[in-house]
Amino acid sequence: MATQTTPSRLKVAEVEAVTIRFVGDSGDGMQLTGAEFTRASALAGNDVATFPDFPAEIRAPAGSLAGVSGFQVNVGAKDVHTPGDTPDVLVAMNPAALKTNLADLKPGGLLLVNTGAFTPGNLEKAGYAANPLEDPSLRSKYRLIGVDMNGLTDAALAGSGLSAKEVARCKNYFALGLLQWLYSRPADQEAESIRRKFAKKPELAAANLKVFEAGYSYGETSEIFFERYAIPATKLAPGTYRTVTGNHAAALGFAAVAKTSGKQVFFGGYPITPSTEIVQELSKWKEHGVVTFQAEDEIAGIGSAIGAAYAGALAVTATSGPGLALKVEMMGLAVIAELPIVIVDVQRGGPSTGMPTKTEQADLLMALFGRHGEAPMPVLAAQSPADCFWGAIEAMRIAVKWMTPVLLLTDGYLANGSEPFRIPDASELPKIEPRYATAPNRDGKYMPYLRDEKLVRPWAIPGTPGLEHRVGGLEKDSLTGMVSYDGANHELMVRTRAQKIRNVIEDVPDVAIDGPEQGDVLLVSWGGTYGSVRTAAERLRAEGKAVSHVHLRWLNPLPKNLGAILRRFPKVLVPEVNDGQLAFYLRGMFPGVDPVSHTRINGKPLRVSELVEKVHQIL
Amino acid sequence: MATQTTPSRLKVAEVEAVTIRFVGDSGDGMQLTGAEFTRASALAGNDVATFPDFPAEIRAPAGSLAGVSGFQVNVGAKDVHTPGDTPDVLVAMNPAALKTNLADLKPGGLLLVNTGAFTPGNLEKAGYAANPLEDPSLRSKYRLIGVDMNGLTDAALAGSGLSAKEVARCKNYFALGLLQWLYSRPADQEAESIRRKFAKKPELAAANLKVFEAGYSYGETSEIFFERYAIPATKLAPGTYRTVTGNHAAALGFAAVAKTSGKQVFFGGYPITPSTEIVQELSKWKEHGVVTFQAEDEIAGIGSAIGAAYAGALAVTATSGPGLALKVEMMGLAVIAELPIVIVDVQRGGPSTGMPTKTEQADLLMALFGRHGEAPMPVLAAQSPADCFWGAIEAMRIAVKWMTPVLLLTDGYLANGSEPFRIPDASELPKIEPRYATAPNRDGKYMPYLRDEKLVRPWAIPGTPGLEHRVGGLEKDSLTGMVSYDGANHELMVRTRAQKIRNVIEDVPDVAIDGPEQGDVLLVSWGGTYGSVRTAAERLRAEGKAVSHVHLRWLNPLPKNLGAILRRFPKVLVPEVNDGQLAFYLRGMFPGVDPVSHTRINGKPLRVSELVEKVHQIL
Amino acid sequence: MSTTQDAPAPAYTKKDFESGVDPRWCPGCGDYSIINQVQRTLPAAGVPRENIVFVSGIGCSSRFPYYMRNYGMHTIHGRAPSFATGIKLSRPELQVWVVTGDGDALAIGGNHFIHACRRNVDLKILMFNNRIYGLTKGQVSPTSEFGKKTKTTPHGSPDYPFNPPALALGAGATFVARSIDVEGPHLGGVLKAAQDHEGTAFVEVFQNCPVFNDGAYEFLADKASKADTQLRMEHGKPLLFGKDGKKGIRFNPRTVTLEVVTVGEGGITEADILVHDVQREDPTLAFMLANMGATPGFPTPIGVFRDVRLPTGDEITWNLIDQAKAAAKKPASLTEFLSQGETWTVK
Amino acid sequence: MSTTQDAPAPAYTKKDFESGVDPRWCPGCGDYSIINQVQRTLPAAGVPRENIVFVSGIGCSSRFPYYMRNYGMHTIHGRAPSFATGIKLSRPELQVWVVTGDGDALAIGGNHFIHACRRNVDLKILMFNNRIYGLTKGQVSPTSEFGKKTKTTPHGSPDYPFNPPALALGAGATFVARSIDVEGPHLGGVLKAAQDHEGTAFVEVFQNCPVFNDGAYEFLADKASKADTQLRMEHGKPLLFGKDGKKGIRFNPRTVTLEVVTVGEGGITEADILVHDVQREDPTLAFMLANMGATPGFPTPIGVFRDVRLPTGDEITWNLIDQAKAAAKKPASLTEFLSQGETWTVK
Ligand SMILES: Cc1ncc(C[n+]2csc(CCOP(=O)(O)OP(=O)(O)O)c2C)c(N)n1
Ligand SMILES: Cc1ncc(C[n+]2csc(CCOP(=O)(O)OP(=O)(O)O)c2C)c(N)n1
Ligand code: SF4
Ligand code: SF4
Ligand SMILES: [Mg+2]
Ligand SMILES: [Mg+2]
Repeated sequence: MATQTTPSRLKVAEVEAVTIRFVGDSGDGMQLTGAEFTRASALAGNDVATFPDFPAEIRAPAGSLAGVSGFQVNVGAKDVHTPGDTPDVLVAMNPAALKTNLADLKPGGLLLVNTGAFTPGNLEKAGYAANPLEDPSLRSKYRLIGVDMNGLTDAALAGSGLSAKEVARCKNYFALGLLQWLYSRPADQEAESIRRKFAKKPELAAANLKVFEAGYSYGETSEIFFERYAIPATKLAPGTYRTVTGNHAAALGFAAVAKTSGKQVFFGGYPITPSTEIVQELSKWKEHGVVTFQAEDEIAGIGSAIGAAYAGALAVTATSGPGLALKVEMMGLAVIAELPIVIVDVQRGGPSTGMPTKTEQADLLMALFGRHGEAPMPVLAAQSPADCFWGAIEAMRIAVKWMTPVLLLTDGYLANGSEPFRIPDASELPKIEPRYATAPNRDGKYMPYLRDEKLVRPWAIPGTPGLEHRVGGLEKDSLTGMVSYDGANHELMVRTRAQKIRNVIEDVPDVAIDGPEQGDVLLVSWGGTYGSVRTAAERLRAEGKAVSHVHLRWLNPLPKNLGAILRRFPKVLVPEVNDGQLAFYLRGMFPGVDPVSHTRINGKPLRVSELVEKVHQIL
Repeated sequence: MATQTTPSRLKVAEVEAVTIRFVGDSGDGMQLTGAEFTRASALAGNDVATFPDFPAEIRAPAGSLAGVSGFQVNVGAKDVHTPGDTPDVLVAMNPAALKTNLADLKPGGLLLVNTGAFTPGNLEKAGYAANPLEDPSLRSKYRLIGVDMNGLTDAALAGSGLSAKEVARCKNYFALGLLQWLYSRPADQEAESIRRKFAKKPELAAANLKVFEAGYSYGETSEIFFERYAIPATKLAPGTYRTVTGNHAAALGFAAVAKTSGKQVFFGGYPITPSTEIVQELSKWKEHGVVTFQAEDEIAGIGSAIGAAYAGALAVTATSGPGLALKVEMMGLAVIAELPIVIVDVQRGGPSTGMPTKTEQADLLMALFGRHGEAPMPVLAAQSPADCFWGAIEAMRIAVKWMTPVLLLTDGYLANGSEPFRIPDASELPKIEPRYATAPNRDGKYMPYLRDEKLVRPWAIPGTPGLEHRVGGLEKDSLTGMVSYDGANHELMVRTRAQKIRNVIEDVPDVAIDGPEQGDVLLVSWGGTYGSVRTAAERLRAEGKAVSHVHLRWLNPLPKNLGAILRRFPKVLVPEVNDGQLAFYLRGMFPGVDPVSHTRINGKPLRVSELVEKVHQIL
Repeated sequence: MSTTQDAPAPAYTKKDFESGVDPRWCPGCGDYSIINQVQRTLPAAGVPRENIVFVSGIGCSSRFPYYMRNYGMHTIHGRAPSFATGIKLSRPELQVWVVTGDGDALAIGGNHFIHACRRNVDLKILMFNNRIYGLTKGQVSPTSEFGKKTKTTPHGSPDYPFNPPALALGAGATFVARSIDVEGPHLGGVLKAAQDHEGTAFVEVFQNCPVFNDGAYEFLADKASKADTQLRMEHGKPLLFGKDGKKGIRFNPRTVTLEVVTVGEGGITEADILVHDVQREDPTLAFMLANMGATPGFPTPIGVFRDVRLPTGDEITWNLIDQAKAAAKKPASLTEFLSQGETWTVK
Repeated sequence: MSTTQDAPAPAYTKKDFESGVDPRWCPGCGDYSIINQVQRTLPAAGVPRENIVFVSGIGCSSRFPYYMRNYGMHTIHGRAPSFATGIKLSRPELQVWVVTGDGDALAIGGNHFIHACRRNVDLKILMFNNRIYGLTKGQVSPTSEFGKKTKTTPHGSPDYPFNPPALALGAGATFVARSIDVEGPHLGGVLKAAQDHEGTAFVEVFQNCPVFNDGAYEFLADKASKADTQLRMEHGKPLLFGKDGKKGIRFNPRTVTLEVVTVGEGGITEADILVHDVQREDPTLAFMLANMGATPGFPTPIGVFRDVRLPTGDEITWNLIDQAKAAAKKPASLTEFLSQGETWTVK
C-alpha cells in the first residue's frame, strides 16, 4: 500500500527510519496518539515497534513530573526490532513532559513543544524556575519548534459548544495531525478511525476530526516546516497484518489453541500488572471455547487450572513476579502429578512489589530453580510482542505432549510493546492433540504412571469408565501411582521426572547463529532483549566487526548445539535486564564457558548504543 | 565416667563402636527404646549419633510393613559423626520389621528377634509365606538369636493385674534390658529413668522396670550369649553434656538469643513436618522472653514475624519445603524492606508434599535463587543436630547485624537425629545487640535508607519519637525511602542490596580443609551430610589416600578461600542428597571448576561406604 | 471431552465405591465411620462412578480419596476447593466432592472455603472436624476450644475458635449442615441431603481423633446424655429434644433470642416451639441456631441448618458461555478470529 | 524495646498526622475524604504519634500509610492483617491500624481477615470498599455486584458478592461498622468508635472510585434520596429513617424478619420500632441488619452494627506470658536453661 498523500508545497524527503516519542500528562492521551501514529505507519506499510511508558498505576496530580506518560514508536523501511534508543523527534505536551524526557532526545533532534501548556503554574509543577523554551541553549542543541496547540485547538473548536474540559482533551489530535502531515500520512484514514473510535459520541468525533485536520493543515500552511518526510514501505513477508501487543498476542495464541484443537482452554488466574490484559482478552472469547475464572488469589488461580487439567482441559494461568511467588507450591504439585498446564510469567521490576509498570528479566533463575525439592519443568521465553502468540502455542503444545507444567516468560516491555503481526493460516499452527486414555494399560488395570518410551505418563480424565485413579503430591509408586514411601522408588521417580524433562530436547530446535559461525564476540540473549541485541549485532557487523548473535527461546532444556557454539567464540557477551542470571546459568551448565555479563536494571529495554559500546570495549 | 556394671560370668570384650538398629511396629515403642539406649550410652561417656526412621505420619495397621518404625544408634569410643551405615546389631520385634530391615544388617551381624511375634497372622501381614526364622540360610548369614520376648514379658508380669494390652506395651523394655546388659550398661540408671518417665503411673513404672530387669538378667542367665561388650568412654571435650535433636537444638538456640540479648524473640509460623518441634519447644518458654504465634498459614506466619521485626523483635519463622514455597513472596518483601528475620527451612523429601518424614537436601537452589526479582539473602546450613543450636544463633546475629532476612537450612535427618551437645557458657555465645536508631540521621530528618559504610540501613522502631517512617515493597528512594519509579534509583538499589549481601563475607570464616592442603580428591559437602562425608574422608585417609574434605556452613556468601581450594585439587567430588544442586552452584560461581557430582535421593542420609566406593572409582 | 454421555448408571452397592486400598487411619479413628457412610450414600444417587471426583487437601481426613473408587486428587494443604472449582467449572457434568479437615479448611484453606461458599459452585464439602491437627500430631486448630492445651499451646490456646456453620452462613453458603461420625444413620441422611443440594454444600462432621484429641465429642456421643445434648433439626418439624422429646427451642420475640423450654411446663405447648425451616432465604435463623451450639446450657444442633436453591456458579458460568455462543454469528474461522480489528495486507 | 513509656501525649491537630507527601489518588477519589477524617479523628485520642502504626496491603487504598505521619508498612497484597498481628502481639502498647481495599481484604486477603476477626487482636481494620480493583484498573472484586460488567467480566460477573459485615460477624468479629466516604461527620464518628473499641474493629467504608466504578454509591450519597436509602444505626435509639424520620425498622416476631414500617400509619408507634443495641453479645440481630442491606426495598444500614468487649488476643497472649513469668522460679541463667533434662559431665 503506497503512502498516498495530499499535494504539498513542500518537498518530501525520504528517510529510512524515525523514532518519535510522544510525551505529556497522563490526561493528555499520549498513549492514544502514539497508537494512532503507529497504526497509520503500519497501514502505510512500514515496520514499527513501540514502547509505551506510563507512570505508576495511580494517577498523579495533573502536570506533575510523576504524571508524565510517554509513548515511543520506531518506524522504519527496514526490519525494525526495537522501539529505538533515543528519539529523533520529541513531542512534549507540557513542561513536566519536557523536563523528564529532554535528556533522551538526540542532539539536533526535532523538539516539538506545545507552548500553550507552558504556563507559570505548569512550569512550577515541573520544577522549572524559568521557562526553558526561552533558554537559548535549547535552540542551539535541538530543532525547537513551538506550537500553541492549546490555543489552536481552542480556535478550531470555537463555538463547538463543547466544555473547556472536552476541548482540552482534543489537543492530542492536533499533535497527531501535525505529525501525520509531517510524515506524509494520508489524512482520510485517520478520519475513518476517529469516527470508529467515537461512534457513540458523534459530537466528539466531529471535534477531534476538526482538530486533527487543523493540525494537519497547520503543518502545510504555517511556515514552520521546510520539508516533509516519507518512509518507504518495508518489504514484510506477504500476508495480512495487524499490530499486537505481547499480552494481546499471548491471549490470541491460547484462544487459537482452543480453536484448532477443539478442546476447552481453561484460564484460572488473578489480575496483576503487567499480565492482566491476557485474561481480560480471553474473557471476551467465551464463544471460542475459552473458559476464564478470576479466582480469589493466584494460588486458587493456578489450583483451578490444575483441577481443570486433571479434568482434561488445556489449562493456563498468567501472572507476574509476586503472583509467581504464590504459585510456587502449586507448580510443584503439577510437576509431581505430571499434569499439563502453562504458567505465563510477565516479568516486572522486582524484588517484592518493586516497579510494577517497569520491565525486567530477573525471574529467570526463579523460573528454573524456584521450587522446593527436585521439580524441573520446561521454560521458554518469547522474544517480541508478536512472538508471544507463538510462545503461548508452543508452551501449550509441550505441556500436553509431555504431561508437564511449562513456564513461559515474557516481560513488561513485550506485554505492552507492539509490532506488526502476520496473521497465520490455521495450517501454520502446530497441532495440539491430547490423547486421553480410553482403556486400561496393564492387564486390565489402569496404571497412571506406566510411561511410554519418552517417559510420558497417560492422561485419563474423569468420565472415563474403568480408569478411575487418584493423583496427588505425595511421592507415588512408579507404576500404580499409589502413595509410596520407599526410598528406591522415590529416587527412581525423581530421576525419571528429570529425564523426562531432558527428553523434551527433541522438541528444542538448534539455535541459529545470526552472523558468522565463528568470530570475535558472540552475543547471547534471551526473551525481550532480542530486538536490541539483534540490532546491535547488525550494527557491529555493519562496522565490520566479527560479531554474532544467538538468541535463546528455550531456557530449559537448552538447545543441543549451544555449548559447542559458546566454545567457538573467544568472547561471549550476555546482556540482560537483571543482575546476570543467564550468565550464571550458562556457567553452571557449560563448564569452562565464562561469559562476560552486561547488566542494566533500570526498568527499561536495553539500548542498542549501549550494547555496541560494550562490545567495542571488550573487543 | 566408667561403665560400672554388675559382675558377670561372661568375659567382657572391648569394642570401638557398634551400630544398633531397633525395629518394630509403630506401637512397639522402638523410638523410646532407641532413645533410652542412646541416653545410657551417652551417660556412659560414649559418643553417639542416632537416626530415627518412622513411617508416614498416619499410623498404619498394626503389624503391617508400612507400620514399621525404626531407630538406629551408633555408639563409639571415638568421635562419632554418623548414625552408621549398616547396623552391626538388628533388634527385630516382629516379622514386618525383619522383612523391611534385614537387607541392611551387616553380614555376620547379630540378629536379635522377638520370636513371640512371629505368629501366622503377623507373618501374613508381613507377606511371608513361611516363617523366615526357620530358613537355614538366615542362620548361615547372620548370628540369629531368637528370644520370645512376648512370652517372657507375660511371664514377668504374671499376676501384675495389668491388662494384656498394657503388658504387651512393656516388651520393648525387655529388649532394652537385654541390650543394656549386652553392652555392659549399669542397670540401676535405667531404673531411675523409668521411675521418672512413669511418675504419674507407678504401676506401669513397676511393670516396665520388672520387664527391663527380666531382660537384663535373661542375658546373664540364659545361655544364649557367650560374651558381653564394653565400649570405652570417648574423649569428649570437658564440660556438661546433654543429647539434643536438631529441632530441639535450634529452639534452644533461639531461646538463648532471647536470654543473652535481653530482647524479645518472636516466632510466627505454621506447623509442618519435620520442623514443628521447633515451635513446640519455643512455645514452652514464655518466661524466657520468647513469644510464639501459630498463624493461619505459612504466609501469615512469616508476615507476623516481619511485622514483629519492624516493631523491633528478633523474628523467626521455621518451616519445610511446601511452607517455604508459600513464604517466597514474603521473603522478597523482607529483602526490599531490609528487615532482620531468620527463616529456618527443615528440608524434607520433595517435590510437592513428597516424603514428609524423609530427609533431603533439594531446597538449596530455591534458597539461593527462588525469589522473583533480584532478592539475594545470606544462606547458611547446620551440619549436625547439635550444630543447629549454633546455626540458629549465627543466623540471627547476621540478620540483625546486616538488616536482612537470613535462611538457615537444616533437614529431616538433623531435625530428628540426636547427638551429645556440650552446654556452652553464656560467654561463648556471640553477642547480638540490635542498635535501634534513636535520633534523626540527616539534618534533623530520619532517612531509613541512609546506610553505614557497610551499606547497612538503620533500624528505627515504632515508639521512637521523630523517626516515624514507612517501609514497603515498592522500590524506595535510596535515601528518603519514599516510593520511587526512577530507573536509575532502582538500579542503584538493586546493586546496593546485592553488594550489602556480598559484604557479609566479612562474617564468613575461611573454610578449613580436613586432610592435606593438596591431594588427589577433594570432597565438598554442605549441611546434614557433614558426618558421612567427614567419616568417609577419614576412612580414605586411613587407607592412605590423599583425600581431603571441605564442609560448607555458608552457602551465600561462599567463603573467600573456597575457589582457590577447589582449584588446588585435580578432582572435586560433591556428594549430595539431591540431584546435584551444590555441584551446579559451584560451577556457576567458580568458572573452570567442574566437580564430579554424586547424588543419592532415597530419603536417607548418605552412606559412608558408598562415598568411599565412589572415591575409589574416580581415583 | 464429555466421555460421560454414554455412561450408564448401574445399580451400585457400597463395595463399588471401595478402592481396595485399606485406609491408613489409626485404629478407632472417626474417619472410618465417615467413609463408611459416604460409601453407603453414593449408590443411591446412581451417578456413574467415573463421573464422581473426590478432591482433598492435606491431613488425615484428606487421605480420603485414596480409599474411594472414583477419580480423585489429593492436593495441597488448604487448597482443595480451588482444584474442585476448576474441575466443576470446566466439566459441570461431573459430581465433585471436597474432603477436608478443620485445619485444612479453616486455617490455611479459610479463604478458598469462604469463596466457595460465596460462589455457590456445585461442590459438596465435607469437613472432618476433630478440633486438632491430626496428621502433624496434635497442634491447635481454628476449631480447638479456647484455652485448649495442645503441643503448640502448652499453656492453653489464646484464640477463640471459629463456629464453622456460622462462618459458612456469613460467607453466603446455600447449604450448611452438621453431623457426627458415630451417628451413622443421621450422618447418612445429611450426606444424602448434601448430595441432592445443587450449589456449594458444606457439611461439618464432628470427628473423634482418639490419638490426639480423644473424647472431644463425648458430650454429644455419650449414650446416657445425648438425648439432652443433641438437637436434631428436621425441616418442617418443631425443634424438640430431650429423652422424652419434651424439651424444645422457643424463639423469644421480646429479647430476640432462643431459649430452652419444656412442653407441658408453664403452659408451654408444642405450638410455642420453633418450627425448623431449612428453606428460609434469610439466613438469620440458621445463623442463630449455629451460634446456639456455642452457648452453654443449650443443646448442640445437628442436621441441616440451611438448604436454599440459588443458581450455581457453574450454571451461571455456562449460561454466559452458551449465550455468547448463541449470539456469535457462525463459528468464526481461525483467520477470521485473528483478523478482528484493523488489518492490512502486504502483497 | 518499650521506648514508648516516656513519650508524652501532646495535643495534636490534624496537621500533625499529615506526612507531607501529597496523596497520589485520582482527582475526586473517595480516599481523600477518608484520610481526611482519619487525620481529624486521631488527635482526640491523644495517643503519641510514634505509638501508632498504619499497615496496608496493596491497592489504591493501601497507599494510605505513606500519607500518615506515623510508623507504617505498605506490605503485600492481602497480607496486611498478618503483619499487624505480629506488631500488636510483639508490642501490645502500640495502636495498630490496617488499611485495605475490598480486593485486598476479601479476595486474596480473605483468610487473614476472618482470622483477625476470630482472634480479636486489637487491630482497627479500615476497608475501603469501591467494589472494584482500582489499582489494576477495573477488574471484578468480591464485593462487585452480581452480573457487573468489568474488564475481566465483560459479560457480567458470575459471582455473588460478599456482604462484608455479615462475613465479619460470621467470623466472630466483636466490632463491625460501616460508613460512607462522603459522609464526613458520620465517618468520623464511626472511626472514633473503632479507635475506642478494644479488640479487632472492622470498618467498611463505602468509597467511590470515579475512574473505574463511578457512582457505585450514588443511591446512598444522592442528597435527594439519601434520607430514604440510609439507615443510620445509633446505639440505644430506635431504627428510624426517612425524610421526616417516620420510617422505621420493625422486627416481625411471627415471620422472624425485619420489615419497614411508618410510624403513625396503621397504628404503628415508635414503641414498635426496633431499638438498636450494639452491645448484644448474641450477633444475630447485627447479622440480620447486615443482611438487610442486601435486601431490595430496605434502607442500607450505616453506623456500628456490633461493639462487644471481649478479652483481646494480645491481652490473652500477654496474660499467659506474665503467668509463665510469675510461675517461673528466679530467672534461670542461660546454663540452667540449657541444662534442663538429663546431663552428664566430662572431666
Ligand atoms: C503448606 C503446608 N503447610 C503445612 C503442612 C503440614 N500439615 C499437614 S496436615 C496439617 C493439618 C492437619 O489438620 P486437619 O486439616 O485438621 O486434618 P486432620 O489431620 O486433623 O484430619 C498440617 C499443618 C503441609 N502439609 N503443607
Ligand atoms: C500477589 C499480588 N497479586 C496481585 C497484585 C495486583 N494487585 C494490586 S492491587 C490489586 C487489587 C486492588 O483492589 P482493592 O484491594 O479493592 O484496592 P483498590 O485499588 O480498589 O483500592 C491487585 C489485584 C499484587 N500487587 N500482588
Ligand atoms: S491421628 Fe487422629 S485423625 Fe489422624 S488418623 Fe489418627 S485418629 Fe484419625
Ligand atoms: S483508581 Fe479509583 S480508587 Fe484508585 S485512586 Fe483512582 S479513583 Fe481512587
Ligand atoms: Mg483436624
Ligand atoms: Mg477496591
